[in-house]
Amino acid sequence: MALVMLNKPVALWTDKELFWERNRVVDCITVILRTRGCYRAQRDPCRMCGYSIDSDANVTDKNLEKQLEFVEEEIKKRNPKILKIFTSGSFFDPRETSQKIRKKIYGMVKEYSIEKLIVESRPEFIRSADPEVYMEVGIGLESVNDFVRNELINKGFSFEEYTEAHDFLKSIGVSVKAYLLLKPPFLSEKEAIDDVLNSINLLDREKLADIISINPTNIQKGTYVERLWYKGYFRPPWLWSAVDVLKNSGDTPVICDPVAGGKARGPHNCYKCDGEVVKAIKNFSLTQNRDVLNLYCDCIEEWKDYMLIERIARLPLQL
Amino acid sequence: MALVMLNKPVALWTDKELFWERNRVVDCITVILRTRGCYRAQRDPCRMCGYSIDSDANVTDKNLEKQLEFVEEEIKKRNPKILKIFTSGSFFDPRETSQKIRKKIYGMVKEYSIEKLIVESRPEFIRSADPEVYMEVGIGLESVNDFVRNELINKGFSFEEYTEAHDFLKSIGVSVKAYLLLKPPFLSEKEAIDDVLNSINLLDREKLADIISINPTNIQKGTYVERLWYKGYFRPPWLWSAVDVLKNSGDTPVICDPVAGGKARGPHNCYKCDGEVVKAIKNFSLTQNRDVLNLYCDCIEEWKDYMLIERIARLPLQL
Amino acid sequence: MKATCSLIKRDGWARIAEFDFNGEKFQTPFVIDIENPPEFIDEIINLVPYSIKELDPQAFEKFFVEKEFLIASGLTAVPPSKVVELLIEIRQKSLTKPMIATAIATPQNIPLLCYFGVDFFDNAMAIASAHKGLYFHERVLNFDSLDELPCSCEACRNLEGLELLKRHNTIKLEEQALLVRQLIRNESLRNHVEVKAKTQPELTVMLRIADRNYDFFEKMHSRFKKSIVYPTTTESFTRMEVSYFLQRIKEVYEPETKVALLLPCTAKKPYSLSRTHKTILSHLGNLIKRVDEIIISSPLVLPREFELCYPAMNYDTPVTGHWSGEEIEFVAEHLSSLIDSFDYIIAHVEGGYKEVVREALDATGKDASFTAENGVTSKKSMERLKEELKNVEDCRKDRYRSLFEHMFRYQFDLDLKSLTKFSMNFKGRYPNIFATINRENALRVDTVYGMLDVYLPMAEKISTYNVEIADFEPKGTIFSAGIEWADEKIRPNDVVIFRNSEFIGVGRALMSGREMMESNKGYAVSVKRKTRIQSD
Amino acid sequence: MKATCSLIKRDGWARIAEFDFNGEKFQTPFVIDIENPPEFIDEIINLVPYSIKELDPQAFEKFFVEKEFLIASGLTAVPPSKVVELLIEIRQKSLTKPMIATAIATPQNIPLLCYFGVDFFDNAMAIASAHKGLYFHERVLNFDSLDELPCSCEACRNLEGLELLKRHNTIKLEEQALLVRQLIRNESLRNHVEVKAKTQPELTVMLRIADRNYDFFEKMHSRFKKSIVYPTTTESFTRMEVSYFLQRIKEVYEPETKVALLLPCTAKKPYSLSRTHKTILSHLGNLIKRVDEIIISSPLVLPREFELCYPAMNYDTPVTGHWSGEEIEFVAEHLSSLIDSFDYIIAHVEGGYKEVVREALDATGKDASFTAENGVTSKKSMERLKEELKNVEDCRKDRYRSLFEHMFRYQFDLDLKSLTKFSMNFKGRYPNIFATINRENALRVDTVYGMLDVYLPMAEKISTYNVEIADFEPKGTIFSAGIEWADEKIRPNDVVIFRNSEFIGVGRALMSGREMMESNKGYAVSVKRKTRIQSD
Repeated sequence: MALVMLNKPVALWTDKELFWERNRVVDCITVILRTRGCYRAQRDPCRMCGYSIDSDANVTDKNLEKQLEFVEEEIKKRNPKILKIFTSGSFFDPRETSQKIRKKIYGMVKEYSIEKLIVESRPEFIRSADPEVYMEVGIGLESVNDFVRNELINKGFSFEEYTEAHDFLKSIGVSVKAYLLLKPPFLSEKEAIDDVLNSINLLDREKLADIISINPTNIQKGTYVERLWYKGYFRPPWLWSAVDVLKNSGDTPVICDPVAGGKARGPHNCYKCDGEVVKAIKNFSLTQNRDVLNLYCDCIEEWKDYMLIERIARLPLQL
Repeated sequence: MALVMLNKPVALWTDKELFWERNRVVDCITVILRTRGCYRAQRDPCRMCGYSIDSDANVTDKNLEKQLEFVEEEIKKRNPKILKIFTSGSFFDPRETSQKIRKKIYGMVKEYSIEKLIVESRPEFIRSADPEVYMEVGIGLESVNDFVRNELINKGFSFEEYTEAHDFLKSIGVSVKAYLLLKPPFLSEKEAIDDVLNSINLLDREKLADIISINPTNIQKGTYVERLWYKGYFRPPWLWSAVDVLKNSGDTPVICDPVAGGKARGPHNCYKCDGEVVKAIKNFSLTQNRDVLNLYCDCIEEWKDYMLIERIARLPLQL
Repeated sequence: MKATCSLIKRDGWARIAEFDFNGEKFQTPFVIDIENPPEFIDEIINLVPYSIKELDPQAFEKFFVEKEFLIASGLTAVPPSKVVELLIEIRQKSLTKPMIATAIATPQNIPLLCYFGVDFFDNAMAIASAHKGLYFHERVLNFDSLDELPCSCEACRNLEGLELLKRHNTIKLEEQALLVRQLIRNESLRNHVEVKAKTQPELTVMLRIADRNYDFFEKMHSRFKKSIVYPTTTESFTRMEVSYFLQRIKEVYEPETKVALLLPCTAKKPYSLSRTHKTILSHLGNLIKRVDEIIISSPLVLPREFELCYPAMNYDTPVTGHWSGEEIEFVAEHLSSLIDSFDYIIAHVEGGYKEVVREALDATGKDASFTAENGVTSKKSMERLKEELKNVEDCRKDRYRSLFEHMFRYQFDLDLKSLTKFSMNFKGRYPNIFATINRENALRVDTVYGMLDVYLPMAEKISTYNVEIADFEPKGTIFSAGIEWADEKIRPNDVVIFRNSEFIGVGRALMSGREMMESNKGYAVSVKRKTRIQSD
Repeated sequence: MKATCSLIKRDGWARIAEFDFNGEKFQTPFVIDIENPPEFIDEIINLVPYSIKELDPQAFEKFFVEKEFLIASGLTAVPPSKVVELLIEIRQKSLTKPMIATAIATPQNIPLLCYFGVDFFDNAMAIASAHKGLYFHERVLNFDSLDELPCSCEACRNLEGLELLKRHNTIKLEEQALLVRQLIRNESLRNHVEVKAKTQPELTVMLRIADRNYDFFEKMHSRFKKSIVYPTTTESFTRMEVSYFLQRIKEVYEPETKVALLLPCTAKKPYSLSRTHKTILSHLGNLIKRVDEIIISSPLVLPREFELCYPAMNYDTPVTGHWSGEEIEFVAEHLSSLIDSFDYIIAHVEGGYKEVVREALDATGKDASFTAENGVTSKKSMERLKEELKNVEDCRKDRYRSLFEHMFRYQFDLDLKSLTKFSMNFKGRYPNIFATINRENALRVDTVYGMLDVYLPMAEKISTYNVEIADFEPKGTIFSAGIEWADEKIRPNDVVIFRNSEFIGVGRALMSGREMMESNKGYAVSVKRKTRIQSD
């Protein structure tokens, strides 16, 4: 890999984002930094996670500084209210982003009057943050159910670890975003919906997240889930399942950005209505307005039956 | 064949018979004389006729006289009111029963005060009779339809020949019995019924017979019909068909003696009800009482459908 | 939830059984409606499909839990050969547990799956197909392309669109399951399986591979049946009815002479009552006793002694006059082992039969004289055959005795001669013949099943195919609960000898011997005759 | 009574046609209810059954009258081989007259009878069977032995006893007729016929004998179809789709080199897009142009040039890895004639394929080198193959050109090279490829039908498969009434060139050429494209 690649973020884009605390939609820059990546990715990865493809063991702080320069240029141009920094791993894992780099980022946020910094981390690394920066930390909880999270997904942390991290963050005024996985391997469509709703319910009831982000499983290269999918043992969830989850969520804001939505490797319905449904889901994520989810397509009937079928079949029927 | 056979009648039996002119049932002796047989039998036989088996080209008047001696003994013993003399051919064909033999028979009738002599003949031989003997001549008309009689049965005489013979016989005070064949080859069950009813109707309307005898086709050895039957192209008529015909006859007395009734080679129904139905047909033949024909068996439904089936199938369906 | 299984009727691994789940009863083969599932549905749901075993044995180990049901799931994701392997593996886990094949049933594959011992199905595939516009019928049709519906089921007459399709497809599954049930009752499922296997290449493959699993299918194979074998296809040659028979006659055949007479088969069964064989036999008179007769047919080839033995009495081959290369090869191979012990062969055959014989002679290095010309019953043929037999050493084979001895050995693996010490006589009109001892009936040829029926005086002498029952008076049917021990050799339909301290009797097995011991409910033996044991 | 026939769709001799009898219309295949017969019933009734001909030719002569219907009656009284003979004899009397097979229809035999061109049936057998307690289903069942009815038709749900049986049996016939109609529409009747023939030995015999009547079936054989061939049974080897193809490629194959490279088939079609062939082809690069490729499959074997030609694109064989003796023999025989003109053979095959090649080599006396080991795409195999090819004389076969030339010769019996004077170019992404002349499309591979589609500039040059039509502007469908003359070679589905004084165009034949001329009504040609003739 050429050095020059290590000096550029994996990706960077501008987007609209719900500033849920203020109930308005603002400009947001999302950056995916190329870091050394999640420490579990090589040894014992999560079954659906293919992010290791965006990381590189050779990344040094030097490289990251270069990447941040690139980000800074963009910030200057776009003047976002929100900055999202993702690392294909944990922001707080010093092996990925050192104390030094994190400080640099906090500095940038302050310098450019960015109102909110959003990062992601596994809970075991969450021990500190800059109290002067308004932050939101996303944690890949996936499910409140330890069996689902650890046996099916292979996440490797307990719900208790999550709640401890959550409580710590709240104690220092940091918001917590919980990621939930819609359709881990081996759960059928309906079981997956139920699992997510169960998670939402608990998080909502116990106020264990400020915002919840639903991730419908998509088929990432080189993952276990991809093998399942290739051999006919997995179908990404229906978009209707995401809609169903969003419709039945609680008071906690719930957002969802269906990666690869409407594609074979992403959550999809019949491919005819997918565009519209993805748009509605995104719209809901910005507005939290349930009305936008009142959608219909003939394939909704198929989805309903699909839930029955996959329950007993334990795999998608390919016809 | 041993000479002794030529000196005995083929068969002789005593029976009850309807003396229709007097409306009573009387004793009757039936004799089948072994003669040279019907002149058509060898050359160009009727398709259902197997009587040639009972005739012999070597029979002489001497033999016939011996046969009549045998008959005479029986008459002495039984003292019948009616004598039936059958020849497996034509009584009036001099090649079968010469003038001399016939005279001998007339003499016997007179001598033993037999009240009625019944004989059979093809019409072309009917030219004379003994005015002192009360006679009934049976003619194998088979059908009033020339096509049926000549094309299907191969009888070889026209309806006109029949009516001429009839008129002659009536003119000399002889009664005429018309034989009708129920189910010639190639007619389906229903067509056969219709043909017989059509014949009865005409004979009745035009008063062209004193009595009608229905002969349901039976499978006789060595016949064309036997070949058809063996290869699956013919089924003897149902007894229900005979019943149907009898029920729908006119004023002219109609009798029927179903030869081999209830057997595979004779008219039959389902073999379960056959005994009862044959009995009823015989009973009707003696009494002309239609009430005895009110019979039922499950197979009557099958017979009704069989008529539809054979109409289109042109052969019986073997299952 | 506990399931109890009562066997009602078997045809190989396929069975009609009544399963009781906490009081709710289901007769198999049964199709579960997933839109309206029975309470036991949870017993069928597992986290991972069984077939994940292939892709990820660890996930299987971890997440697949054995339940009250034997669950054959995920079969659509693996190739046909693997499906066969998994079905056999799963079915062998238990003789009594209900087995389900999930999300796979179509009207085409239900018969074959039942043949492997699957009891339960669901309508998942039927519903999924409905959503794809597929209309189940003898072939799968495209609903949108149908001008008229070739079906008069209630769905097709009363419903529309998707509801019609879902219901119709489900009905077609249920009909097929009911049809299979009927064919199990008739002991004729295999004929239907062979036909349905022709509808799809994958099913053909599955059936062909299935037939390589002799040991599995033999365990439940009825050696004697009341049904007819229709060998209309290649797979008919490898079906158990044929394989077992050809294998078994080789094991028990003991010719008495040194010369084999080969004769062609006839459409009429038994062969010896056919016009052809009657002509030949009556022409030869006592000469026939100098040789051992072997009848060549396709796919069967058998010594005369077995002509009343299932399925020799019970098959109907399509005859075009042309023998295919495969037929010739197959029959010749089996003929070869039958003629191996003979010194000389007289082959009274023509046409394709002759080719079979030639190939068998090549394989065995034997000599033969061919005696038929212009028809096996032509004057010339008959004369040549007679001449040939006159040159053979005299011998006085007793036809009935030999037949009973062979059928007895075939059936019970015992030597009738030594058991009866040569005291047997024979009576009856062929093929309904009896063996008697001291004027009492001992054995009878049961021409319906193509086997020997046993009378009580003989029963006592038979040490194999025995069943020990608890101490009760057996009547009508003996249930498996009453069985203490059963010979593992017993297969459904076998004649068995049952005993307890008071009674001895003869019955027809309705299960395999192992099954009699393993199952707690269900019909095990149907009693034919019995008597109180004489205490001396 | 006069019947007029309008053809709607053919699949071989089987057809959907609309018959009009004095205004009453019937679409075939149609089952007449004899309890409620149509008015034309008298046209079906004859005094004697047709088959009496065998027993008594005179009676037949005298009493059998030709009517509006072709009447195949009395078939139940003659053996299967005779039934085939009579059906073919009767069907050939007229292409347009309706044909009925009386008193024989069962759900089992309807497909096969339609395959012979029978249009009408009746329910005589259904009713007779009902009276014998026989219940029609995929197998004929004994009504009294049924615990539950495996059917949900209106009769089974609403009637009882005899009425139920009669109605149910009739419904099963009607369903089968409707199913056949659908399969005709799908051009896939034969698959179904092969399956149903397996239900009864007599039907198997009939089908086997039918296949010996190549000339009869060829007259209506669609050379190109949109349906898939499933060769699941022995009879699949003798079906027209296979026989015609194997015969035809021999007639038109013109290899360009002296070396044949034999390759195994693949499940994916066309073969060259399979992983295996792609690997081999890309590995060999231009070397492949030095040889002519021949692909070995079962039951097909074909030069690469025909891999897009029906049914090479449209078959799905059951693959167990085991080749039967018959398969090897069959394929080897056809391979032999294909390799006959080559000097040398390179056989890049293993397993059963190798046996096929060995047998073909034996038959032709040719030499071959076998290059495959441990898989045809193993490193060793590929290297050996490459080495072998390097020794072959250089040559530059143009794959597309050769393919178009062969398919054109196969389809039109004309030499594309001389017709186009070498002016052709090629474009498109395989298999959707085009031949162009002066940058205009001339030909296109129609992968649905496995044939060449023709564009107007090319149409003018094609002198075979022509149809002359009356002077009207052809639109949508040309009816047979509008046809003045048609090439007798034309078969249903053929691409035809139609012309009149003003127009020329390309269409798809829906009838045979002879039929176009003989029939007065019905769909004859479906217009694909047309143009006004340029008057110069």
